[in-house]
Amino acid sequence: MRKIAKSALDSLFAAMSESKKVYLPVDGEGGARYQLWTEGTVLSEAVNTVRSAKDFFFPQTENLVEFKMEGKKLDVIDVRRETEDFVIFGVRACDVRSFDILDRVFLGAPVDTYYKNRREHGVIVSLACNKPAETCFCQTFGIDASAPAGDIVCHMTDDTLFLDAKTEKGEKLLATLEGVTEPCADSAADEQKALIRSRLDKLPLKGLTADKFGGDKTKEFFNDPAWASLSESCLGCGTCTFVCPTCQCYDIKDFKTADGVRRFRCWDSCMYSEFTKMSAGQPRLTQKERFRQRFMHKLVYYPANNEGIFGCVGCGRCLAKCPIQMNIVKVMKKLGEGGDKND
Amino acid sequence: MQKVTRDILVNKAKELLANGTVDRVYGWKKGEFAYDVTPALFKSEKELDEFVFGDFCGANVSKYLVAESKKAGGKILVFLKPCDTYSLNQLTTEHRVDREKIYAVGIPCEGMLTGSALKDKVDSVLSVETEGDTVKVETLYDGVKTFPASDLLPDRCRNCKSKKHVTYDELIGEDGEVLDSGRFDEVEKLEKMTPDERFAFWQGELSRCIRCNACRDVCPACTCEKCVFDNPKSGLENKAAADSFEEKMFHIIRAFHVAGRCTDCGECSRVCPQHIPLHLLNRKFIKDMNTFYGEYQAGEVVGNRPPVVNYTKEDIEPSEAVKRGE
Amino acid sequence: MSVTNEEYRPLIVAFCCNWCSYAGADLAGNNRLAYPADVKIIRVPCSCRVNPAFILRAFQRGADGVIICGCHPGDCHYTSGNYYTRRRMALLFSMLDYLGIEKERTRVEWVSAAEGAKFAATMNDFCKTVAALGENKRLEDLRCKK
Amino acid sequence: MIDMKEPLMPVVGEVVDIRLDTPDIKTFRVVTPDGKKAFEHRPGQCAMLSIPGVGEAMFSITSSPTNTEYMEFSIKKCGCVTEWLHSMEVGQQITIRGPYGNPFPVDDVFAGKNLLFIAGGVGLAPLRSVINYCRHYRDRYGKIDIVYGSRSKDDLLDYKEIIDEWANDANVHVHLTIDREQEGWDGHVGFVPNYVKELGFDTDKIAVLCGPPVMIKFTLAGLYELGFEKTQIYTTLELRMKCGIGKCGRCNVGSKYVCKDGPVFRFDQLDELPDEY
Repeated sequence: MRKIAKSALDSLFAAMSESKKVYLPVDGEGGARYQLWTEGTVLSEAVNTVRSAKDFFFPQTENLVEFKMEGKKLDVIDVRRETEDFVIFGVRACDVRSFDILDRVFLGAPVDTYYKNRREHGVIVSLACNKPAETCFCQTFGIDASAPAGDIVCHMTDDTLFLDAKTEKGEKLLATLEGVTEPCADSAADEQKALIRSRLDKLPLKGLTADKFGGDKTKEFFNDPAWASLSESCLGCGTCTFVCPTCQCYDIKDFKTADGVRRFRCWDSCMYSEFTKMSAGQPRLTQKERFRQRFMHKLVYYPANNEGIFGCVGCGRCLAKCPIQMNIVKVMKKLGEGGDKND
Repeated sequence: MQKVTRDILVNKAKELLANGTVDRVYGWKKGEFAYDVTPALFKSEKELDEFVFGDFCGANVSKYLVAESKKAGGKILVFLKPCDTYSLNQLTTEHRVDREKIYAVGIPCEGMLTGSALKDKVDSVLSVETEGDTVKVETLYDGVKTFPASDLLPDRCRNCKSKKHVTYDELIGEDGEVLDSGRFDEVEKLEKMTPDERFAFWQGELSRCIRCNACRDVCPACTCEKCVFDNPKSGLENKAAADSFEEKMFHIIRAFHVAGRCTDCGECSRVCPQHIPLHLLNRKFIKDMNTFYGEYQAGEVVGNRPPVVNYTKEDIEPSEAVKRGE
Repeated sequence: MSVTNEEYRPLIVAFCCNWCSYAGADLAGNNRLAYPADVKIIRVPCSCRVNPAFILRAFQRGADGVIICGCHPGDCHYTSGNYYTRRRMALLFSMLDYLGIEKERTRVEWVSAAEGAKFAATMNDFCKTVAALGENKRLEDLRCKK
Repeated sequence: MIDMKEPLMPVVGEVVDIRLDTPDIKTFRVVTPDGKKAFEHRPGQCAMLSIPGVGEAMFSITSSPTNTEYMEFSIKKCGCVTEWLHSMEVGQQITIRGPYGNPFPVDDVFAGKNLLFIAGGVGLAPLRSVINYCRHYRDRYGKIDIVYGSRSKDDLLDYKEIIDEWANDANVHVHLTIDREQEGWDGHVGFVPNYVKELGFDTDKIAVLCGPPVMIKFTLAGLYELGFEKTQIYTTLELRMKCGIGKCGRCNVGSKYVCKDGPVFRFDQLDELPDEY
């Protein structure tokens, strides 16, 4: 483990930036967002960013391929360029887990090469949450915000940042930072971890459990009468999906450019009415079915295909951002009738 | 803060359900925290146990009436804040709701807090209490913080345009007056900037847009069966903006499409997960229409003709309109 | 004006109403009145057919300036179409200005079928104004640029 | 399992032949610009066809894998992409990617068995591939029955091929039906589900169903009446798709993705899934 004084963070980012682009959460209008570090950029203290970190590997829009057409003839042009190495600094435990969840989708056969390319070039430097918020419920999914995963795991105290490399990628990066950091005992951050754990214990959603859900529960929950009342005020917007670190549905669209056609993919939302619409029909006719799909996917379908791992990381973004304040916590409580605050 | 209490509303709802005036009630349900109440439909007296009312019930439920009033059954009871009544009137004007199916009870409003505006100021909110115009917020890490309500209220409430109910079947409490608000101050501030400054301002704001469509889906004026932005045949369809042009396109066209029909309820800005001050686009149109064509408030009277679908022979020329700022 | 600016030729989209302005353009042609070839005319049944989205679309697709030409107020073939145009465009142009988009890039002119000379003069003037502004950057879509 | 290096990257396909099958169905023959098959597939699998700028859509591959020269797609005109495809001329280049989905288990489960194919309308398109595959390896399968119905004689897909080739094969029995009486038609008249019941098949076979949802529903009931088990009946599903590789998230029925886990399902498998297709 290595450490650096909090007051010297700039030198750390500068040293990282020598070999790679460094992105980190920065405070701005309405919350924190990931930004490229340049001289003078200040790390946000916010517990999380407004948008999740999935953008780095699964951006909101991404060009897939271009076409040139002449008469009846057609050319397919691969316009991809090699991505540069980059560092995402300050990723919270929940978002780090979200990468695993996305990996299982995009890196499962057949591999999504666009995602893979970005994923391989990213080094994840995670940061334990000193002040988890009331909307946080990562513990429900077995995530420990005091000990996130990542290539390098960091803990921040009032005056010091501790860095612990966990992977080969992380060790390589940490080795390049030896000039600005100094070695310290592996137990140096233990006190901070304990403090965070004591805070996690006091969170209002601490007792929420997902035990009732799982891959074999389709029959149990699909026809639950609660879906009707849970979804009745849903506006059918895509806020929850777009701020969600694990939502990965996308659309593929064509755009006629000045000299051809560009095919790109962009985020899509199962909450949108035209998401499954075909010229032949529409399997999810009302918002109830669309709403159900989103939560069934996180709590039942995803675990069914991924050894019981849930598709939610408890980051709390949908709790904070839904226009009508309907969210997965309310859904889990109402459907499961469990997860009492006091257990 | 609110002068009317939950019990008054629940008793009113129970009374109207019992005497058969209405058969369902649009209200709010409690959430996990102080601020996350959800609009919900209540169909029986028993269900009303979950009914809540308080300083976070800011959602304009008028939009739900578009679908709800088309359903079979009796009348729907809604409790409308003064600003919501403008939306209902406008929807009635546009024949989007069946007014006969709605039983509107006007309730006074002292300004509504919103979770997002609150969380801009305070982290990790455990509970919120209001006493008069003071808001006490209990937090996880910073103890109890006290604010004057005006510090936490969103723009739409700080610059409330009217405390008057323009439509209701019944009123709880006293009716208020149309207010002389400073709601165009921000617009004027922008108008006084140079074009470069304005462009930089809007570029910064709109570039944050994630095209979640929350502004559109919550807007009581956006009631098209199929939005042009969802329709592949419109030539405007787009989902996630693939170029910064598309964000501008979406917001300009959306604002234009609701111009003259937008009652300035401010829901668009309330729901924006990216805190884009979308109401400043709508207010620009409202302000321009007022200046060019005379004072007009959408939803004030049922049947009013919005200025965009009207004209006089003496109207200002477009070239003159844009010159005013100089 | 710098040398480069003189070489720069803006792309102008002119929406012309079928009954007056399009005929005005025709007359300009018949009378051999010169106006820049960079003006691309789109004939519309009435100036009020021009949806604000058309104007933004034109900018997206590479226009540097958009002008709408219709019958003089009071002379609309459909009685009142151009009155609506006048209101809509006043509001739209004011909004574009509010967003910081150069107001000189958009214009409405009333050109009758007899005003071939006015049509040519208007286009010459508009082209010159837009040329002075340079390329449309604030409402451009990079995907539509070569 | 599909294993592709670049699953989202299409290749160019050239339409070398267009056949008007019925008033609203055309069959397109597609090869690469150098005249080869774009890729190999198994019976029942699908491919994504697109016209850049118009859109991309999933179609079942109608030709049999045993055809080494080209692929065929029978496509009904019903939406934006299909309309464009219908307006194409020979020589037009389009894009093609695939193959996607799980095929019919022709080499294990079907081997040595009697087979009953039941199709309605354009539902014959996905079955044509497997029927021709089984005809090609005729000795590997038992008796083959084909029940096919459509609105009218003109709406019968591949009519010529059915009459000239399929009906002449040894131990292949073709049963055609049309919905309403029509001049020049001396075959059976009536809906497919009823016809299946009338024909009264033995249960010593595997049934494969494809057609409109109403036909599936009633035919299924008819087959149960005849004593068929769910484990003996296969069908193929269709939902909106974008990626074809189980990632874009819209073609799932419960935890199964039609593009990846389907489109071929056995009815006992469908029973495990929620009713949302």
